[in-house]
Amino acid sequence: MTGRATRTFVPFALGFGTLVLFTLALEALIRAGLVNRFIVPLPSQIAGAFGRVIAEEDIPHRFLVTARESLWAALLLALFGIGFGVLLYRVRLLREATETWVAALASAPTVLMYPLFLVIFGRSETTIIMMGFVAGVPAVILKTIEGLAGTRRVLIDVGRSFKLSEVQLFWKILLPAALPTIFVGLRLGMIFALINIVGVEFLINFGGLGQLINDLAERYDLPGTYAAICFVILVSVVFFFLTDRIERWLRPVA
Amino acid sequence: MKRLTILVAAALALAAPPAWSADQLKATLGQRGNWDTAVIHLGTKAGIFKKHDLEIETVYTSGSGETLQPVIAGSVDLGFAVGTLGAMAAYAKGAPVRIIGAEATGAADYWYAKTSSPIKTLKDTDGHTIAFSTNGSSTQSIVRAFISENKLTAKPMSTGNPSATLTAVMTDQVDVGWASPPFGLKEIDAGQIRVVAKATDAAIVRGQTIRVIVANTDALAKRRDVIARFMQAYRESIDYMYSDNPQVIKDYAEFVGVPESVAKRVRDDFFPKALIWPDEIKGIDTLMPEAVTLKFIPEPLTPAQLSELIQIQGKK
Amino acid sequence: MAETGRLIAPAAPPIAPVTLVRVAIIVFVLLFWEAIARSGLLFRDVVPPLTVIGQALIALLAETDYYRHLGVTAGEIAIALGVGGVTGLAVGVLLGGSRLLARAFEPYLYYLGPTPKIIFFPIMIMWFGVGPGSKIAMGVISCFFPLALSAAAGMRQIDQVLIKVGRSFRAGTWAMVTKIYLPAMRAPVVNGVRLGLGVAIIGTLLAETKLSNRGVGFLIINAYSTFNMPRMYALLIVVFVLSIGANALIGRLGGVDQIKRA
Amino acid sequence: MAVTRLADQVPRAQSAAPILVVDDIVKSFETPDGTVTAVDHISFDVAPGEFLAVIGPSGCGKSTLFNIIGGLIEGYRGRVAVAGETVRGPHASIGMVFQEESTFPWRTVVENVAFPLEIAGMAKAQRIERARHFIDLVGLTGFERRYPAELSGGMRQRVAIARTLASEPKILLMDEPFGALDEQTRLLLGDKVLAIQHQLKQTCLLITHNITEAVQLADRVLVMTYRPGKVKRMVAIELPRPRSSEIVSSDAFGRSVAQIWGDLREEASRGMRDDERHIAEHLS
Repeated sequence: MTGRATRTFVPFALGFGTLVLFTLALEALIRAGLVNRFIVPLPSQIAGAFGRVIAEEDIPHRFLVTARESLWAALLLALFGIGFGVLLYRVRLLREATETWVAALASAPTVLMYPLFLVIFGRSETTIIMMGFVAGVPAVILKTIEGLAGTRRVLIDVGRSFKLSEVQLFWKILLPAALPTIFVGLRLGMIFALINIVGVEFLINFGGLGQLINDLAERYDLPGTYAAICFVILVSVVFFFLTDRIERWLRPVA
Repeated sequence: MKRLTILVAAALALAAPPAWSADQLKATLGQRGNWDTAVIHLGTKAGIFKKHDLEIETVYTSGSGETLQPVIAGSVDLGFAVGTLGAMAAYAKGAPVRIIGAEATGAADYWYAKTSSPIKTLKDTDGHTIAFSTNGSSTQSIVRAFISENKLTAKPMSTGNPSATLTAVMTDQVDVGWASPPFGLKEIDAGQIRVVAKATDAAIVRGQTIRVIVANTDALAKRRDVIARFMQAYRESIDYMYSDNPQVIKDYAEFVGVPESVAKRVRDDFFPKALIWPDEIKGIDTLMPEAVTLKFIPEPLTPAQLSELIQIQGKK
Repeated sequence: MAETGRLIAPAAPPIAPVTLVRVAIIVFVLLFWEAIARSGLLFRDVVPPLTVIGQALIALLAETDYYRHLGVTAGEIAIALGVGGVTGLAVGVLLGGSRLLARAFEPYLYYLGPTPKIIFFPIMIMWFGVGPGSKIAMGVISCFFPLALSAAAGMRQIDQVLIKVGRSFRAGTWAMVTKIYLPAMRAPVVNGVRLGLGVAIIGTLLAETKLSNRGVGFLIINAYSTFNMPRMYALLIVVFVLSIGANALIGRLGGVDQIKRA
Repeated sequence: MAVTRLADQVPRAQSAAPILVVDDIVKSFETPDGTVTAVDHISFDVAPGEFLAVIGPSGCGKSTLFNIIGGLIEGYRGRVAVAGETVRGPHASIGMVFQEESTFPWRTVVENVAFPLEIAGMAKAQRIERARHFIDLVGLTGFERRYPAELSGGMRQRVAIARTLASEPKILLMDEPFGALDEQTRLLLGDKVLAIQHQLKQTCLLITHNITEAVQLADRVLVMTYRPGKVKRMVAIELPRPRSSEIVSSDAFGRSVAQIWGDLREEASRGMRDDERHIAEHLS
């Protein structure tokens, strides 16, 4: 009992302690004039700016906007990503023809297409959602294929021995077996999508949290800018926790 | 190792063009291609800065914030086309920046609609949407001035830069778009769009210095004479830009990639010389309350603060 | 239309079905684009016909200036990948080697990993100036995270028995690192480098679009802000082709014996 | 062959001093369910040139014993000594062959086998020559340039054995080296090991749960009890040498197998009962 407690507590204390120490050191360095305070504001100022930014800049609303965009992107990713993955898995020819393309697309700097999306979808949430979707969809497709193709042969044979139809085989055996891998892909895709969503908000100065950073930087509100950056990091922390939990829940007990 | 360094240095020294000891200045500029931000480019082409023993390195940015930040950090000496409000905000927070001249007094921006649209003048915009770039930008102030001065019921809408705005207009996402010449002149000539209003139609804008030239305080203190000399060359460049010399139009047309006729129109129709003349910061009395409303500064700057912030350089 | 006819014709009997499908998809996408361009559904200047884009592409490739910009960007990315790669690998090995350090610090890497790095650009400008320094810094912070995380994961995934083999032959620390840990981690590390390259390209190019006077990102944003859409598409096509190519090359270099090892 | 072997200098008389002494080893582990004693007061000797097999049911602490003798685990009571020298950490005189797939997938066969020589700092040309010798010994000549992924499981295990032999250990310590292989391959590889042992006069210690394998190869078989692992019996295998896998069908072979199975059956049943109790506890 106590052994387990110390095992989780010591690393946490070390990590968090280092973070606190780093923050304190930064505060000291800035106060001593060794770091330009017009470049990096005092951590205490940033902490102070949180309340102001939340109250004055309508953080809850902006958070909701970014969350809404992410949700839409996630929906599209799940629908089209898994859909395409299944399609490519089923139609072998199509898969052979396009799998390397999809993999290549995963490594291409799609975010640079933002002007193209701007001109097609306008400066709207649709652009942001689509940018997120395009950035994330290759990962989902690839992992879906990987998950389905990685289903152990014997499980499929078991299904066949029980005389399952193709449709039953898919829903009862293939999909459940592939689900953990598919979810890994979904999570990966969502990470890429989230990066692009906030990034594009920042780039085109539109939407939720990304725009806020731009706005505050434009007004030269440094503590506010950093506070907003902290909010974005907070969003990724929340996202990380949520998906990590779901992933653990889906993963078969080893 | 040391010997190698010396060798390399020697080789570089030999390879470099005959060293002439010009004073160097670094500058960030917003909006590459605008007539007002082309002063340094055109002046350099005409050899005006070289004549003053100056060498200017320019870096283009995508917005006022990015122009200002390197100046504050001291990684460049000068910043051009920084929003006046942004400069005030930075100063009010204690950042090491000073305004050393006006970059644009009044604005050359114009508003347009599709040719097929019924909107012909500002009066027709009631109940329609009208574009500005982003929150806190000068285009937003101008649109607000349009609406209040003409008692319009038009709805302002943020559409981003001229490219995004043009697309929005052409695909009917917004009724009236904004642009800054030479952007859109080609479309006007092609009969796709027509001008509805110019920024100067708003009385308040005519007398406002909306964008300024800033300098890093440190650079200003240490190299005051160089910066003063620079501003001198800057003024000479502007004089040259409005001279009869056809070369300037040729250079500008090449710089922006437009026909010379368009380049000439940009200067003659949209940019009176007074617009880019740097000697005076105007309209502080109307800009100050706006800066407070838009949360750039918590309270108006005092006259003492203003005289510290605004230090016009090299004025005769 | 005539062009597409020519493309299909030779693909009749002797060509593999996979190639046929690929050609069909390409033709479909091109036709789809052309149809949109001609239909006027979208603003014509935004979706220019293929011939116009093709001309812009040829014009771009004939420009000597373009190669200078390309060189600047490639140099920035290479340095970013080098710096980010070495630091990422070092941090990854440290985290992978120590359970305590991993539990203490790895969560923070996971939190910062999905954060869009472009939001740090204002800080990078202030720290590293307006020149290539700030773009390289963007590239470095972009590729550091995937590299560190995949190196750490790779280190932990090493088959324990291989480490036992090394110990049973009494290999020293240096021999263990160079002869067992690093070779055993090669696949995940190469994968991390590929991921890292992708995000380093994005970070660097985005930074160039924000603030610069040279580089491909600068060319892209310049084409966009002057509404020169065909040129912008030409630039995007080149960037896509080059980054996909570079990625494939790294994969190839990293996996010479991959097929044999499979 | 220019290769000389340390083993040649060791007299092969059974009466000679034991080369390996395992003296009263006790090892316990902390688990969530409390302290579990894996190895309980185990002692035995191995004479030079002898082939000893240790057999026991799953969960009797065989692998723990293997790791202790190999010097990979610390924190136990008792003493392991090789040629009179106490083992503290991996010892040069003990060469280990692991149960799991342990060839380096990024090295070719010859590079794998040369690995211990490389670690010892031998010059490249020389170590390649030696490696070839041992590759030849395990019958893989012609496969030097292949990668493990291009070989069958049995061939990979031969590579692992050759690699360990290349380090010229006084004792070859093997942990179920053929555990992942099919029965036929297992028997034939057993022949190979017998031939090598005969040729090199190699002292061997084999850990296994396979009775056929133990009887086929060993001079003596040590039977361990199920949890905690103690010495249940030491059985001498009175089969003539040199042997081959054909011996499997002989009566003498069958008698030895039956004798060991009699002991082992009891222990394995206890293991099974343990599992069933676990299930029952879980259900109640």
